[in-house]
Amino acid sequence: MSETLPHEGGVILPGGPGEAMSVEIRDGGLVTQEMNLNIGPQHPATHGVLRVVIDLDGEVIVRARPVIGYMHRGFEKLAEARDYRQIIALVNRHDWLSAFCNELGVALAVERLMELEVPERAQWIRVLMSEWNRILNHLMFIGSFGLELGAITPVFFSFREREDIQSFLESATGGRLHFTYTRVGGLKEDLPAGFLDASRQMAATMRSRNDEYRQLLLGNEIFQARTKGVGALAPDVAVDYGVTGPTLHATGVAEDVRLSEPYCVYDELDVKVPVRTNGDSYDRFVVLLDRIDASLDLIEQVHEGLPAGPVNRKMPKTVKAPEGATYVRTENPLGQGGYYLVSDGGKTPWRMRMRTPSFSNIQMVPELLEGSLLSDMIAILGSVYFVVGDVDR
Amino acid sequence: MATSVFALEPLWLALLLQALAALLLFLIGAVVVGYLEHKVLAHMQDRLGPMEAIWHGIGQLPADGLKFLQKEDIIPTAADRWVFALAPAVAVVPGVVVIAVLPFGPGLWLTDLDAGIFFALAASGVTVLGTLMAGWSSANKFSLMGGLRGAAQLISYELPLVLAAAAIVIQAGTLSLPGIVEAQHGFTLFGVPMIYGIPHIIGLGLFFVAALAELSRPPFDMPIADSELIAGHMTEYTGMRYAFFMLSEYAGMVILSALATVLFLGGWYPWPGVGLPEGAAGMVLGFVITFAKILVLSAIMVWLRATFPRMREDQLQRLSWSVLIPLGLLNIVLVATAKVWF
Amino acid sequence: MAAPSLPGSGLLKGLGLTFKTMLSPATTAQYPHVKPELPPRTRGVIALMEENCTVCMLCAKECPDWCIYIDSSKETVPVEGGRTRTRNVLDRFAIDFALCMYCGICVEVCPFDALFWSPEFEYAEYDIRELTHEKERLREWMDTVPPPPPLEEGAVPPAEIEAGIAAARKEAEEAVAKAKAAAEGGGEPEAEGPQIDEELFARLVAEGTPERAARAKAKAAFVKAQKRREREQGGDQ
Amino acid sequence: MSVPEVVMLATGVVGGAAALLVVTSRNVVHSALYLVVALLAVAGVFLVLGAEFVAWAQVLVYVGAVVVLLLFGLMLTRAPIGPTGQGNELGKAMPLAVALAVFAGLVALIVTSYGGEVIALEHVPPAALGEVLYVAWALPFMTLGFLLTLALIGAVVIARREEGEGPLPEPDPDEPEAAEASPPDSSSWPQRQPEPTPDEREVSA
Amino acid sequence: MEAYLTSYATVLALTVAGILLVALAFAVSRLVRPDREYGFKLSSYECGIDPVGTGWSHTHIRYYMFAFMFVIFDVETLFIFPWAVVLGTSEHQRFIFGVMLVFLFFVTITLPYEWKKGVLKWV
Repeated sequence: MSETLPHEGGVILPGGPGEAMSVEIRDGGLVTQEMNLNIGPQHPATHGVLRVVIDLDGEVIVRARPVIGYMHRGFEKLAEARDYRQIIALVNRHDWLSAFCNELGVALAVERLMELEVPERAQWIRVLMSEWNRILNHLMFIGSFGLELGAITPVFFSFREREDIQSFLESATGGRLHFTYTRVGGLKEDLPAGFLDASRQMAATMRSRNDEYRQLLLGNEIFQARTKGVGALAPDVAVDYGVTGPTLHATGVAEDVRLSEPYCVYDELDVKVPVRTNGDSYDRFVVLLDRIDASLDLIEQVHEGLPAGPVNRKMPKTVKAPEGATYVRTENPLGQGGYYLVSDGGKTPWRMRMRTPSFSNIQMVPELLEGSLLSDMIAILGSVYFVVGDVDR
Repeated sequence: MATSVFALEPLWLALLLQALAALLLFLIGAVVVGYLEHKVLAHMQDRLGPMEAIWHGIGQLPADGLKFLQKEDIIPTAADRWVFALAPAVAVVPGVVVIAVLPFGPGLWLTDLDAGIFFALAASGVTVLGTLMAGWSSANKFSLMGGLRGAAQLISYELPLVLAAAAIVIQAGTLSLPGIVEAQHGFTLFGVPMIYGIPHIIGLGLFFVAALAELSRPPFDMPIADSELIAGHMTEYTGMRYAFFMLSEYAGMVILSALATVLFLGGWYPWPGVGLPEGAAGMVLGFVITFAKILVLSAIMVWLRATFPRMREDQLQRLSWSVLIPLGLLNIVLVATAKVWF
Repeated sequence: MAAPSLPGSGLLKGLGLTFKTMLSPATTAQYPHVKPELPPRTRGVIALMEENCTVCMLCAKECPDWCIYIDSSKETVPVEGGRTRTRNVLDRFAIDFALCMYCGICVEVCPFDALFWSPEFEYAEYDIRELTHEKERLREWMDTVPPPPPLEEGAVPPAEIEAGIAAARKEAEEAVAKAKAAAEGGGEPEAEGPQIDEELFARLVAEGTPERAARAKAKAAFVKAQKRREREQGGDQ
Repeated sequence: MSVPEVVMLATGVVGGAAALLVVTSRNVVHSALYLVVALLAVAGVFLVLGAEFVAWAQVLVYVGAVVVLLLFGLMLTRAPIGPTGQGNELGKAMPLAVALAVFAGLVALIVTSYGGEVIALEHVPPAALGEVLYVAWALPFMTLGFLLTLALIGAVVIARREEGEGPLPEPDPDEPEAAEASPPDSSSWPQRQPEPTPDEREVSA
Repeated sequence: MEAYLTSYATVLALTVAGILLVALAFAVSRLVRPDREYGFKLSSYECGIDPVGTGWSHTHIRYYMFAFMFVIFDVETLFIFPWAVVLGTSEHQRFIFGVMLVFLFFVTITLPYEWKKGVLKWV
């Protein structure tokens, strides 16, 4: 490695603003200065307020450091002053794209502490909602990934679908984004009449629409040129960093909580985990599309198997988790969510700690960024799926 | 050489009329193409686009213009004031000047230069200076990179553009744009009247791709790549100055589409061999036909924007230097061979 | 993936899709011109059934944002032939929708069905202070509260609600019959009728409130309503 | 004075003034931009003289390409962009002398060649140019092609040497970083600040 | 010459018109627009962070080779135009075709050479 000696070995031109005026001569050639650039916190590519400080050499990224915390809202601390119902209304907000899955994680943790058996029907509906939420989430990333690569149409298409899905989810939950539908011991209320029909119809539509995304982006030669081989993540690196979800599945590791540690009724369902092997941006994107199909399969299985019955257990007015600790893992759309709940027997948790997939995914990003192009940074950041709220919590 | 309708006496009156006509064409062309982009893009994305301004959003762009007029003009402290302020003008003025040679119908051109097409290409190439000036003077890293990318794109795509045009010049034997249209009118391929675009399909493709790159239109919009460089060289611009950059982009679409129309699509004639009526009717018809062709080409540009992701700068350069430029040179040799021996 | 295809065919497929989309009608909803139809469960705005509120403060206590403001005062009610009782009078009930996070906990915890969700959403203001809706405004939203939707096939409504609905229906029928009888008899129904708020009573019973408590509460509500009627009449004079 | 003469004079004055600014401007990029003006003025002169094609060639090649090349060079070589301080006194005299000598030489050349002869302006269409260029001047033209080839190969050789073989040197963590941010509202250039360590920088950034 | 000058008078008029358009728009805008420049509004944009270093930091552009090549190819294409005009009509048609072929050969031969040398890479 050569030394950069701007003052001893370099020529300082007269009267300039410091170093910017010097010409370095290194190894007999001219050397240019690295540009230090902030991507974010307010940058169109970082959907959220993530900041990546990069050092650029021309258009090549030499160093990249994600700076997080711009969206830290102290959810874990807030949870210590909230009862479980309030926590459920709270946790669907840090990862606003996986609202239902987050609620579910908390509810499962409390239920496990209380050793509560949730009615069968509620469990099936929970799966249904989780999978729809997963599709909602993936649609968002499909759209935004296209947008980041400069294709402006996919985002409108995916939002069209998102709106349709949200509309019928709203008829059941009352919310379009923050569903707040889970309760400890079941669900808020049962599905309204016509919901299953709408769900069936949407599942069919969604299948054909998923093919449209493939047609619009996947086969596109420019898209392939932009993503194939870009930001390839090795499986061991991914596992070392704790990367989960579609980002991990694209590297060939099929770890999925729905299979390895089934919750709700996932063990009764045929869960398919789409896996690709290259771990590059392209594969991460393909995995996303394939996961939508896999989720639709699950949704159709729920349509078939949804049992009749109540969706709620009679619960005491104030839910109190007994003293103890538990850790629940769920397969959230972005990866594994972990909910570590410590209770001292009161109506609020003594401590609640969340393991969020986005945090683990984002810490791996410098590994991919360094040495790649500025344009590839966009392809990488867009395909390492994260939600900034989920990173910062 | 056909005469222009603007060949009036006295000269100052002719010049005044010409200047007014050019400005009108420039503004109306840009606004119409801008509206086209709004609407076509919207419908391709399953939405409606502007709907509120007057009827179906037809007044949206003039309204935007009025809004821009009232916007504060901010010049960042760090910027190089004069260069920053002048850059939009440098981007716009070449666009107005190029209109001088564009034929919009029989006799409907401002002037007929002997070096017509060459002039148009040279003058439109000056636009990049505006990009570079804006990029450098903003004293912003994103702008600088955008400006550099813009310049890089220009240097790689000016060549295919010029080479494609040169092939047509060989075919037509003249540099004058009305001359090319007339030559094309008499062109036959195996006895069938034909627009140049069909035998010169390679040239048409080259010209169109290079025009997209020259205009920084998707999929070659790296200089203003919003997800990477915010808005490239325009990042620091506000109000009227920003509006001028947008104007120059839309006007650039009109101009390059008009050039493609003249070079490859038979100009104001509906089809070579099919004439137009004499006099005013022919002029109006010719204008409508020319403008329709321009709009179709612009709509195709929008269509590409709606469909394709952005390429990467190195991919663009590779495409240009390893595919387009050799292809352009080959095209020249082929056309010249055909011209000399057939 | 798929079989090797011609170079550029992917580009053309994409172009085909966008072109097809252009020809099909757009999905855009022209919002201010065309209002959306929102499902009954939509959490749009919170409506207050003031008559039902007993100032128990549960909603204010449970609200994660503390955006519900309740002021109340004690009022002594002289009871004929007994000692005077004190009861709570709602002086102020306000929800600051600028703070509210629309979680719906207040609606859920309300034991007396005083709070409801309405799908109305067009209440944006230029001044953030205007977003604090006082009880009058909250009461007005009550008119927009839709009935709850029927449930999906296979759903089991909670037993207490089933029972409550049946009881309420019975009560209502009885009330109608009684009113009819009173009308036929030419008597004064108001004087003869039980001095309780029938509707509230029915609902409370439906909710599983013990009948005695429900009767008491319904009676209180009735008295309060009567008081208010008197006050209004007094105001007119 | 006829109109072409007026235009000629005007372009000459503009071009001369711009040329002067090119060498006196303290900002290199400003110099480059003044050079554009000067080159455009030269194109204007060509136009007035009837050399239509040469004029637009001037615009296409010089304004389009040379300036781009120049700006690239500026950014690449890390030469001072932005206002420089005092120039080198010795560095002023030498170029001035050279410029004056060249100017004198050119004037002498033109005067001795054409001295007093009045040449009627004539429009040379590109076709006429072509007839002469590719027939009478065919050999010089082909030699030019060869020359251009040599220029490119020379550029390649230089580029290869500058690029160096092998991969880029790894960035050194101890490498001094760029000077700290100048506050955007400060009108004067900040003085050089002590080198911040990477940690400090992160905090301050 | 007269017609030639008249036609360029148009070009000159349009240049003036273009400049006037810009000037007029700015003049009108100046009359109606607010002018409250202060503080952060005037700072350079760097994603909401105070800019690090100056915006004029120098980037390593490895692609200046392209600029070299562009200049040379630009000169080359320049010579194609007069040739293209006369090719169809010249008496020495085949001769000038051959001349250009030699010229093109010389210039184009560098392209594969550079490709082989690997200097045509963007980064």
